[in-house]
Amino acid sequence: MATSDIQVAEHALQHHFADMEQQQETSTFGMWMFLVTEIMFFGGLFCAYLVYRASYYQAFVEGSQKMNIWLGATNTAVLICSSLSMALGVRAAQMGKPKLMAVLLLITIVLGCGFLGIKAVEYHEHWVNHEFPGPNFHFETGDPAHPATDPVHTEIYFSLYWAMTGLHALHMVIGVGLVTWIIIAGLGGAYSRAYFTPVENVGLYWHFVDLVWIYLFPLLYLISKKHGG
Amino acid sequence: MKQMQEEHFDPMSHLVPISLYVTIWAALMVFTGITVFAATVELGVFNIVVALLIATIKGTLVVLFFMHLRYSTKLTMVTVVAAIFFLIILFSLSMTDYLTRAWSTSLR
Amino acid sequence: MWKNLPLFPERASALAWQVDGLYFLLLGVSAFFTLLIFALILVFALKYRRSVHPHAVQIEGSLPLELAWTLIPLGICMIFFAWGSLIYFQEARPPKGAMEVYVVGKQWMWKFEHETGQREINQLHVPIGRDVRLVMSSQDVIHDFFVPAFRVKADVLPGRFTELWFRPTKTGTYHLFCSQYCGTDHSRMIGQVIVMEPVAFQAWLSAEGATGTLPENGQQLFQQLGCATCHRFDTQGRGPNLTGVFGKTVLLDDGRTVVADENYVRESILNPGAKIVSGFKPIMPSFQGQVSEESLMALVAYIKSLAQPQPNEPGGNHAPAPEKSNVQ
Amino acid sequence: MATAVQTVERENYLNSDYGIKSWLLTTDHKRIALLYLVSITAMFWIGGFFAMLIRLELLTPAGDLVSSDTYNKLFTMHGIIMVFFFLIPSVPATLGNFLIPLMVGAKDLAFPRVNLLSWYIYMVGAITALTAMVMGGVDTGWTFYTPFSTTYSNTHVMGAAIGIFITGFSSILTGLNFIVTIHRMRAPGMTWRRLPLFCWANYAAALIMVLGTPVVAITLLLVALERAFNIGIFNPQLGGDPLLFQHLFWFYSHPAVYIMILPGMGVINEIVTCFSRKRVFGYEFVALASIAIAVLGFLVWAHHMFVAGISVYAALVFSLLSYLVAIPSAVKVFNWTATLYKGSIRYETPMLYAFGFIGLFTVGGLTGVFLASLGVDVHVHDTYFVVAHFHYVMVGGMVMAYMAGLHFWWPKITGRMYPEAWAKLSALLVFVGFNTTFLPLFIVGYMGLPRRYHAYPPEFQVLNVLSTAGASILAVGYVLPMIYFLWSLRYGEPAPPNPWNAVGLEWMTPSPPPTHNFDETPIVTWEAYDYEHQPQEEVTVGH
Repeated sequence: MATSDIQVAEHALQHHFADMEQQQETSTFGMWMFLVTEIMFFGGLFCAYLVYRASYYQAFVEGSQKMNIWLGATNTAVLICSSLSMALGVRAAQMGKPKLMAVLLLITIVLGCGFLGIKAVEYHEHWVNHEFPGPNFHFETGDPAHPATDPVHTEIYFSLYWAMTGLHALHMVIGVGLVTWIIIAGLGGAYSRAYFTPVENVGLYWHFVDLVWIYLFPLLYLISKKHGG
Repeated sequence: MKQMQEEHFDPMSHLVPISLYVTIWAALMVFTGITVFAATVELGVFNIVVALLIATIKGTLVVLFFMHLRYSTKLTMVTVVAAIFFLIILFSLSMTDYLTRAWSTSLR
Repeated sequence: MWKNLPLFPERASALAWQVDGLYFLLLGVSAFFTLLIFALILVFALKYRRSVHPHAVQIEGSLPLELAWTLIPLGICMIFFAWGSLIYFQEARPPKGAMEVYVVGKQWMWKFEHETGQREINQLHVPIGRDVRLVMSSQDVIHDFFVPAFRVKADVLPGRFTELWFRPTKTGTYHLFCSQYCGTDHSRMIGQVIVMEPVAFQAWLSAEGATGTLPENGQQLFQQLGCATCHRFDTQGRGPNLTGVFGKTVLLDDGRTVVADENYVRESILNPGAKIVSGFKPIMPSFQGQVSEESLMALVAYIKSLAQPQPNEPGGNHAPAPEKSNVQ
Repeated sequence: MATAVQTVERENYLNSDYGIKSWLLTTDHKRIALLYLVSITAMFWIGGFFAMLIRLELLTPAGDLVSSDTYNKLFTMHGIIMVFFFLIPSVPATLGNFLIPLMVGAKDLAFPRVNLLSWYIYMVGAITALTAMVMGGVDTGWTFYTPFSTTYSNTHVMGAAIGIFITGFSSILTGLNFIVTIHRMRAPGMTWRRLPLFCWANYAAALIMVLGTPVVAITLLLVALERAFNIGIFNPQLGGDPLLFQHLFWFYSHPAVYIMILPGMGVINEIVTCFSRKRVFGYEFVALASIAIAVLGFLVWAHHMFVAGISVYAALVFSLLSYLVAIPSAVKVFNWTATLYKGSIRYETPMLYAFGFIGLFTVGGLTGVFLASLGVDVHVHDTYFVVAHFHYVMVGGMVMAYMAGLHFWWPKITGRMYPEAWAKLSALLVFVGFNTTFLPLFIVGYMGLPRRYHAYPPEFQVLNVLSTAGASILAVGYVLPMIYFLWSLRYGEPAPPNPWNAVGLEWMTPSPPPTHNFDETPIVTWEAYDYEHQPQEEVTVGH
């Protein structure tokens, strides 16, 4: 280990930890605990989705058939790619290569913004179609042969759709901010082979946000594609 | 054995080879393709089963490899399992109400 | 003295004794354990006080004791559980043939309508000894129908019917409370349940008078709202024939089945597309916002009357015999 | 040692640094604990003031002191402040924050800056909620039941909901910090089996904070969104189900009562063992009972909904599970009582409070069994019986334990002794006042008076007057400690490091402890509550 590494590490060791190992394991464990709270946070929304889908099946089917499955799939792919570049970025930090890390994390940011952009396109589409819950909500299946059977509960589908994807998008925005911070700190020499915990934790966060989308995508877009038509 | 010791002392121990990351990434992309394709085929109740099964496989891959759970301490693993456990409690006990409400209507 | 300071609620329903019985058991067991703990604390605190017992004797614990005070309370609790559940199941299952009263809760009053058409506000007259089933819904927020003397209580929800039943066993006037907080005048959303001798109750009914029974009013609405153009009493209608449907299991379009109870009828009026009967098209318009809670109840009562074994009694001439209608 | 304390002012966490900045930017868990202590004490008095107004209003049946709208706001704000801003942070954020690092032999919590952040979040949440109250108040009840809260109430529901939402994150961060600290920061030799039960109890409470709070946070966020955008996830007029709100709300808010009571139970373990000079009876069972309560507590929430229109079968399941959570609580009570057996008991103030706790918690817990019982719950649900029950657990249990803990660790926290005679008097007043206030309410409740009633039928008046009389005694019982604690800061006798001759790492530090807690990391070689090997006498400080 290079001496500069050790200096960075000593600088980063907080007074109440015995050594770097304890500090690193502690913060990673803390990050996991935080992700547990995030799981429960999204869990409340997933629970609402589950309950209402079980109760108003047909309305949810009609609502989800308005989703643009191709944009959704593209976004899934974009997020998976961003997770790869994030994982590689953390790896670069582990190896003590801040410049490589910065490049990889920059790719992550670009992909993350790409995701948000595509999401914005979808949001815009729903917005102009009056598929935003509230007083202006109006729902048509788009197929005159099959008029909307239960628009009241389709509105609930859209309420949950906006709440779940909106909360997810908010997490993405926060994630982009965090990764930016990591890049700046990393280029400033904050991390080394001996100390890269913040990089690792932001990575965990990013992958978690990816994970949420991995479930949102099938639940909101896919599972009713071929039903009830 | 040597690796075990290193894992304890060196933070670089879970330096996962790039090839593994790329493999996981490829698997995730393939599964995404499969799940989108499966959604366009009429499978009845199996549409949802397939979609959630694939999502769970993808999620597991992300957690195990991208998030390094496979190389983490037992404590971290227990933490993840506990979160899933309480999530299932939230879902299942809520559903005991919604799924059995229809049983208890009194008939005239 | 006790008249001015009552310490126990009156008991005026068939179920009240059961609830009180369990309550007394709970009270007895609780009193026993409370006194036991208090006595033990007191005795130990005095007997082993520092001045007379300067050196503590260290005791690690005792597995048999731990098991005892885990398993014994568990066993006692299971008795409570079984008894409490039995009572709850009786409360949840109104007996057949109960007299029905429709209840609407709104901020901040109770509105009642008897099957025979009499309407009341904040007062409910019922005969002694007869099972009474309330079908309740709320026009705004959640309310709760609570008669302490009957030991019954049920939330009254907007958007859905809930039910509650009791059999009064003692004449008198009893408190009716709203016990789910519902806004400004929550504490004034109170009323009386008046239990009368059957003869007196009949006299009250006829003195009160009514413009048509509830099913009759419902039938009128059924015509006015145009329901009858599609829901005809033959197999030619664009909507299902509703004769004899109430209480039966209905096969839906998507293969599921549903029991046609009060809530199903309600949902079918307000949100017809949600559960389409097999073989019919989702063409019925929603009546959301067009029918009041009271009208809904009249319609439900009418549709219910179409399934009664004695035809011509409420509905008049064109309710045919129910048996024939099941052909389709 | 004892003389050294009096003569040389040793450097400690209080005098190591001065100035407002040294407090507002501190990362020392002990200073943050004091910040919390000041904040939650303020909230306690605001909530208590509302409580007094409620009791005064209920003196007469007519509802003539305040208008019904005002009354509705009073009990709502009393509930919100006491539950979210006093009871939930009380023991964990003050005593837990102060003591857990000391008890496990650490220099600080795992994340000191997160700890400070959690206090700031708490303050932002509290100020948001208080602003909503000053602007005109909230009248939904602390439970925010929909559709009243989403559609019908025209008070400041948004402000209050957002205040609670924000404070939720402070609770989450505190819980997270405790869990990580107890897992990762224990001193060498401090195994799980040697861990003080106070830490076990706070660990269990922290589990609930981390797992439950996010759910109520998202639920209240949805309520706020419903009000803002007129959407209907919980509004039946727009197709939603109000019962889903209740499910999600109680998924957190039932376990939340265990967040409140578990740390209180932890305090009682420390005090009962110390003043009977005994190790706790059945250490493993008490420790595991804490975890069992935390886990089982998540399985019982719908017992708040037995008359709400849920499925009969779901009610059955939840009733059965509710009985199960009563068992570990009973185990704890029996174990504390057994700990007294053949002890060597001293009646110091903390011990008096602890006796009070055990007794009142027993009553509160047993009346909880009434509520788990379906048939009886239908009658007493939403009546004063429920009010009496949860005040027995929350005030009779939790606040008693909090007072016990404050007295017990006051010498450690401040380095001063409190006046023992006054403290004993206040303990007595609290016990008597509390029972006079809430015992009559059980009777009122079984007679059928619903809760949240501004006016009530006249036959309930006598018992209500009795209750209000009790409340005034209770108020005196709470004002007294406030006065003598403040007095003791200046005039109290300097406290020795270990005034109670207790075991536990926190007593091995000077009073008050130095900023870094331990000069060198302690190595633990003894069991928890090892009073057998603790020298017996030479402890007559303070009286």
